[in-house]
Amino acid sequence: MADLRTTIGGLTLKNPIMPASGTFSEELTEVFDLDCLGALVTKTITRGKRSGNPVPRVCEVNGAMLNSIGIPSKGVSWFLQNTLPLYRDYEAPLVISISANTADEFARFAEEVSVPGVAAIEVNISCPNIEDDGKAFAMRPGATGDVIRRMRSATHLPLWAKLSPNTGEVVEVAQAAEEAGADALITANTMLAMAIDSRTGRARLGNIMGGLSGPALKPITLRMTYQCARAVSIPVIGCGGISTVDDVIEYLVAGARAIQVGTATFISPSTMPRLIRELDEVLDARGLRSVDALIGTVDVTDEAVVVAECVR
Amino acid sequence: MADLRTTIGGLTLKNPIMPASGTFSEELTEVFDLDCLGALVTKTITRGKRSGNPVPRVCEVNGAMLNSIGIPSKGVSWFLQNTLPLYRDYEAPLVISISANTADEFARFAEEVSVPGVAAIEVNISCPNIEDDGKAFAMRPGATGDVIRRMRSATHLPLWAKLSPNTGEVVEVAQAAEEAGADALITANTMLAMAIDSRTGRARLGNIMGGLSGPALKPITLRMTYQCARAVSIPVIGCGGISTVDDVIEYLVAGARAIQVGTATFISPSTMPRLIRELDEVLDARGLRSVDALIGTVDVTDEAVVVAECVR
Amino acid sequence: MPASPCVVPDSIPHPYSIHEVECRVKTHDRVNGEYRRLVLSAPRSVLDCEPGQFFHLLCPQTEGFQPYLRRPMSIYSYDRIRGELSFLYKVAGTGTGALASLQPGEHLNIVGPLGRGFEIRREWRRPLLVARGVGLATLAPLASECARLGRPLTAICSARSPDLVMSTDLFRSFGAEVITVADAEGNSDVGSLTPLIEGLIRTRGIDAFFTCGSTRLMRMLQVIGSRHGIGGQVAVEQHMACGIGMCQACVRPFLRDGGAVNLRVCREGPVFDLHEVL
Amino acid sequence: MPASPCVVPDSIPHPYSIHEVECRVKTHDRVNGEYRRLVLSAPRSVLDCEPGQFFHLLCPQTEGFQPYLRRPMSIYSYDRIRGELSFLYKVAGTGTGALASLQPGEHLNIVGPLGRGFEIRREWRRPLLVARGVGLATLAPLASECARLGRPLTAICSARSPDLVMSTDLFRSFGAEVITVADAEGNSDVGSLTPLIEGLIRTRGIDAFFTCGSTRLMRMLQVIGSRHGIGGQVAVEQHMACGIGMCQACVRPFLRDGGAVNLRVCREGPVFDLHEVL
Ligand SMILES: Cc1cc2nc3c(=O)[nH]c(=O)nc-3n(C[C@H](O)[C@H](O)[C@H](O)COP(=O)(O)OP(=O)(O)OC[C@H]3O[C@@H](n4cnc5c(N)ncnc54)[C@H](O)[C@@H]3O)c2cc1C
Ligand SMILES: Cc1cc2nc3c(=O)[nH]c(=O)nc-3n(C[C@H](O)[C@H](O)[C@H](O)COP(=O)(O)OP(=O)(O)OC[C@H]3O[C@@H](n4cnc5c(N)ncnc54)[C@H](O)[C@@H]3O)c2cc1C
Ligand SMILES: Cc1cc2nc3c(=O)[nH]c(=O)nc-3n(C[C@H](O)[C@H](O)[C@H](O)COP(=O)(O)O)c2cc1C
Ligand SMILES: Cc1cc2nc3c(=O)[nH]c(=O)nc-3n(C[C@H](O)[C@H](O)[C@H](O)COP(=O)(O)O)c2cc1C
Ligand code: FES
Ligand code: FES
Repeated sequence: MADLRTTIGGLTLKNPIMPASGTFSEELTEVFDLDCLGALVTKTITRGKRSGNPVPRVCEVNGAMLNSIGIPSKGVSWFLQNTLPLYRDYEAPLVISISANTADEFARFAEEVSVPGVAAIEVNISCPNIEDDGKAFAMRPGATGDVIRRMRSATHLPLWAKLSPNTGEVVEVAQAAEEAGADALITANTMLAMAIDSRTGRARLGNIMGGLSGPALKPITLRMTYQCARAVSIPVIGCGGISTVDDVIEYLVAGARAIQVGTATFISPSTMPRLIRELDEVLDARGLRSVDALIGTVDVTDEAVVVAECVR
Repeated sequence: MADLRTTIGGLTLKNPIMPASGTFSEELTEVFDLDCLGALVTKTITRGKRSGNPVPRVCEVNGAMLNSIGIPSKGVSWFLQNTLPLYRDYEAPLVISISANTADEFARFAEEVSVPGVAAIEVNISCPNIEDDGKAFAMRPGATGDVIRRMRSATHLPLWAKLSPNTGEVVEVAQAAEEAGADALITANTMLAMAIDSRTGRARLGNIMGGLSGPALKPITLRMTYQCARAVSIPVIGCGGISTVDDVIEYLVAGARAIQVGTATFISPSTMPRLIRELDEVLDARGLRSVDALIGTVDVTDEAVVVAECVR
Repeated sequence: MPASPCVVPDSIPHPYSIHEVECRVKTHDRVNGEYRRLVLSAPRSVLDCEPGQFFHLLCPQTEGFQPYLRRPMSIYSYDRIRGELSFLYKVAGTGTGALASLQPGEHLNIVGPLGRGFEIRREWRRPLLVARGVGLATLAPLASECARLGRPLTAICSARSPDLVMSTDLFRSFGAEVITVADAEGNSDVGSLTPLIEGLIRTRGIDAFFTCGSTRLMRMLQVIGSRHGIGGQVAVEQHMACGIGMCQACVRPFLRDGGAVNLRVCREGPVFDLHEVL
Repeated sequence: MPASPCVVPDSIPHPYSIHEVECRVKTHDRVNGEYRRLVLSAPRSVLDCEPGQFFHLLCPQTEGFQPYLRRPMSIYSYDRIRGELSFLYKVAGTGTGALASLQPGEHLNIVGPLGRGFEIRREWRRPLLVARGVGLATLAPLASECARLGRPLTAICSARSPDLVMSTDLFRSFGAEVITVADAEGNSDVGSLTPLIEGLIRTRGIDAFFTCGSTRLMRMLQVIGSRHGIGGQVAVEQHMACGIGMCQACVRPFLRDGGAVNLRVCREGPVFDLHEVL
């Protein structure tokens, strides 16, 4: 049996498998023992109450899905009083995903959720920044650095910044988050997309546009994981389209120190425990003693025939 | 039989189906009569000779592909002397895709290819701008506007700007291209992605990263098509993951005035003529007299149950 | 360190109430032009069901249909002794189109049982079931439960045409008095049904409504119920992703404590109080 | 205005040389542990083939394998009279794994014939074929063509072990003198083959080399060929997307006119001059 432990910032996880925000809740306790997971990650919450987007909130596309759930939230006090206690008896560390409309609000919110029982804060910066024309924080290095910096001085909990695939400046955003004091990065959130019913001509989401997740997203977020793992020295957590143990290995090899499973849990609610077991089996079969032995080992040397330098 | 004609800038196409750059060449004459197409679009050429990227240059991922062909090019004089004459006898308008490293070079190049037989210039601005740290022109509104503006004063041919899904500023880039004098937009080029062989740990492309195309790209480029069609008044040409007539209809409904077929031609070389026939059949079956009757008709009104405004 | 202490093979009974299991198809028949009945051989672990609950089905990948998400389907019947679970469904699109290709002997992956089922309150002695279309599937196990609890039952079954009215024999076998109505016969509209139902309230002493399958009929029962002080329950539908309460895809607004709240159809439902549906 | 004048149904003969057709599987057999032979019933339109050409196969979607791109496969045999086309392939990964599931009676979509085949030059009177592994598949129709043109043929067939050496009977039926070598027998390495081949040059007057399936053997033949002034041809492989020359995926560097040029394996090849492969 291999050593599946991995370290994210100050936190040691017993294995690198955890849920992605918004695709996990306490209801999963009815499927398996949550304590087998490396960590638990909540759906993003906001300080105030929010209702989320109009229905339909999900639809499927070629082997993947779109969602426009939005961030329905019962607010911070409901969360602290009702949700937090549910996780008290689990030893798997609890990561709280939070979102806010301004850097200041993010900081105040971080302070509020820095309570016993919370092991780390995941910063969902894919939400619109009302001080920047509604552009999501994660679109720009400046806005990202700003949010993380203010949060950094408001809490001693580890801060995990969740990046967006919608920006053209992935590496710059990652570096800004690191520099501002983030303890880890998550690559990545969903990609903005759209689906139309060709028969009726109707947008298939009530919100018209929504986020692409599932297998179709993997080549994009795997690329971001590789780019970020090379560009920063804080741990990167891979996320996007993971449903098989091969997917897990590819992310680890690309440089991720842990991974999050999202949509796959909807397709098979027991995906995460299966991946933990299979990862262990693969490591054993390859004679590897630990997950560490895989991380960042991607082979990019070019043994292949290189094409002729000049075309005539 | 419906009227399949569509107008892109000054150019009337006999139907809205044309190939995407880099997925078409004169060899397709051996499969069907190219004159059935709305237009012909060449692989991107550069002025000088280039050899392209190391192999492997392609790989497949979940129902889609990655490529890192690069832009191997035999240069402009070879193109004018050898390739151009091949298309002389086709009535389908010929669109030349070009790329360059600076705005100036783009302009000079546009002038050079403004010769009889060329109906329009497609501007591949997904290539690195050496005057902007190697960021592709299409990543930023400023660089995009600059390129189009200089080209606009160098040629009277219609200019079609091909946008990139890698930018976080799709709408701003689209508007910059329009303002600078582009006659049409293409949404979009491939999305930067990566694949790793989980068994060997090797990057599956010689160039490590490459462009995602095929069905997995569709929800992203369909969204860009919708965003751009609403934001500009020049025609938008949809491109990304089109392989069925439903795909064609979805792009038209989203606001595209024509569409380009890329990877699907690799899977079935007779995809384009099939789509033309099937589009005609669908219009007939729906009692629509022209393609125009579909364009931009997406229904985004919200008949669905709207969720309660407040969550308690 | 044991690597994955949590992975309990499904063959071993475990304390979790939601199960993901592969079931063998026993039979799969057309009921009429539009509906099919799928009977699975199911393990005991998933057969602790209640009428009104549902399963989430991983429809197969076929040449023509490649569904990705699961599809929710009400329990049409469950039988712990025979180890059987069945669904009655209408072929609607990609998922059900793929489902229709399943052959006896093949396997189907299902997750469940899910959601909150019907509750037959003590004070509800003379229930009326009003079902339309596929709503019959959802109400069938409720009829069986009414029979078990010794509640005399009346059922109105509605469809587009008389040949699409299903399961009336099944309902009769549970001792129900069955009234069939059809659009093609002109007796299925609200205008015809309202006096019929108000007549039943008078003659049979109906004191609870259960319905599924038609928003129009639900609204009608809300009106009649308010007028006569009759309560009841309704099973509703909504697009789902996870089916177990995690994703918030399936919310609808409901009236609770005097205000509108969004509730998850997969978790707080699919059965709700008749009068709280907005 | 006719909407799509270009769409010629494939049943009508048309002047295009590359065809996309659905072919019925006639037989599909294991040749040995690793290789399978797939025989298709093919229309006349795709049977104007040359030895060395290939088809691009749309491997089926199965439960376990979902290939997306086509897979290139050399023609193992083509028979215009019987309307037959066959392939000999090794199960390597996703695509060939899916291909292996095809049953007689099922259909396979193929595009071809593609590429440039072997050319048996006038001056090449005593060819030697050197094949390894699946290279045998590619060289088989060439052997048939040599027989037709009355060229006495010698063939060296190499494999890991003697039981994997295939098609020797087929080669013999074309009148070839067949020499089999195998790694397991220690006679397949360059050190053993070089004297064997130089012996054949002396005794049989070999004046041309044809090879496929091993870079190591190709390099060896380039060396021997240079020493003895003997030319020849080689069929090479490369990852492909379009297979018909449009995408530039399949390039490799070749020596032409004293310089290195990138050529497309699918178009300028897959058969190249032995001495131009870099
Ligand atoms: C709790 C519950 C119980 C149900 N019980 C039954 C039943 O017993 N028999 C039966 O025939 N049908 C039932 N339905 C409806 C059934 O789930 C849909 O008909 C089915 O999902 C359609 O899938 P499709 O791929 O064939 O259709 P498509 O139209 O291709 O579906 C596209 C997407 O929309 C979703 N969708 C479409 N219609 C519905 C709907 N009415 N409700 C929820 N999601 C929908 C699908 O799940 C899928 O994700 C039930 C729905 C719910 C929510
Ligand atoms: C012109 C030509 C003729 C060929 N003829 C034969 C033949 O007659 N019999 C035979 O067994 N094999 C032949 N091959 C090799 C055959 O194409 C590969 O074995 C096959 O594509 C592997 O696909 P896969 O999905 O099973 O393997 P995977 O390893 O899963 O393939 C992954 C990807 O790599 C590509 N790939 C992998 N190996 C090769 C290769 N050697 N050449 C080209 N692409 C490759 C695949 O096409 C696919 O796109 C030929 C190749 C070429 C180029
Ligand atoms: C239904 C749904 C809801 C989500 N909600 C959130 C959220 O609240 N906060 C967040 O940071 N990410 C959210 N995500 C994104 C996921 O956490 C994850 O980044 C994304 O789905 C990609 O991973 P996957 O392909 O494994 O699903 C949501 C995704 C889905 C599908
Ligand atoms: C092999 C390959 C080569 C390409 N070459 C070019 C190119 O030279 N110039 C360009 O603008 N786009 C190029 N593209 C992008 C396509 O034109 C198209 O934008 C993209 O593939 C999305 O469409 P699809 O999903 O239909 O393939 C290439 C795509 C592929 C797959
Ligand atoms: S379907 Fe996910 S919460 Fe109901
Ligand atoms: S495979 Fe496309 S050019 Fe050869």
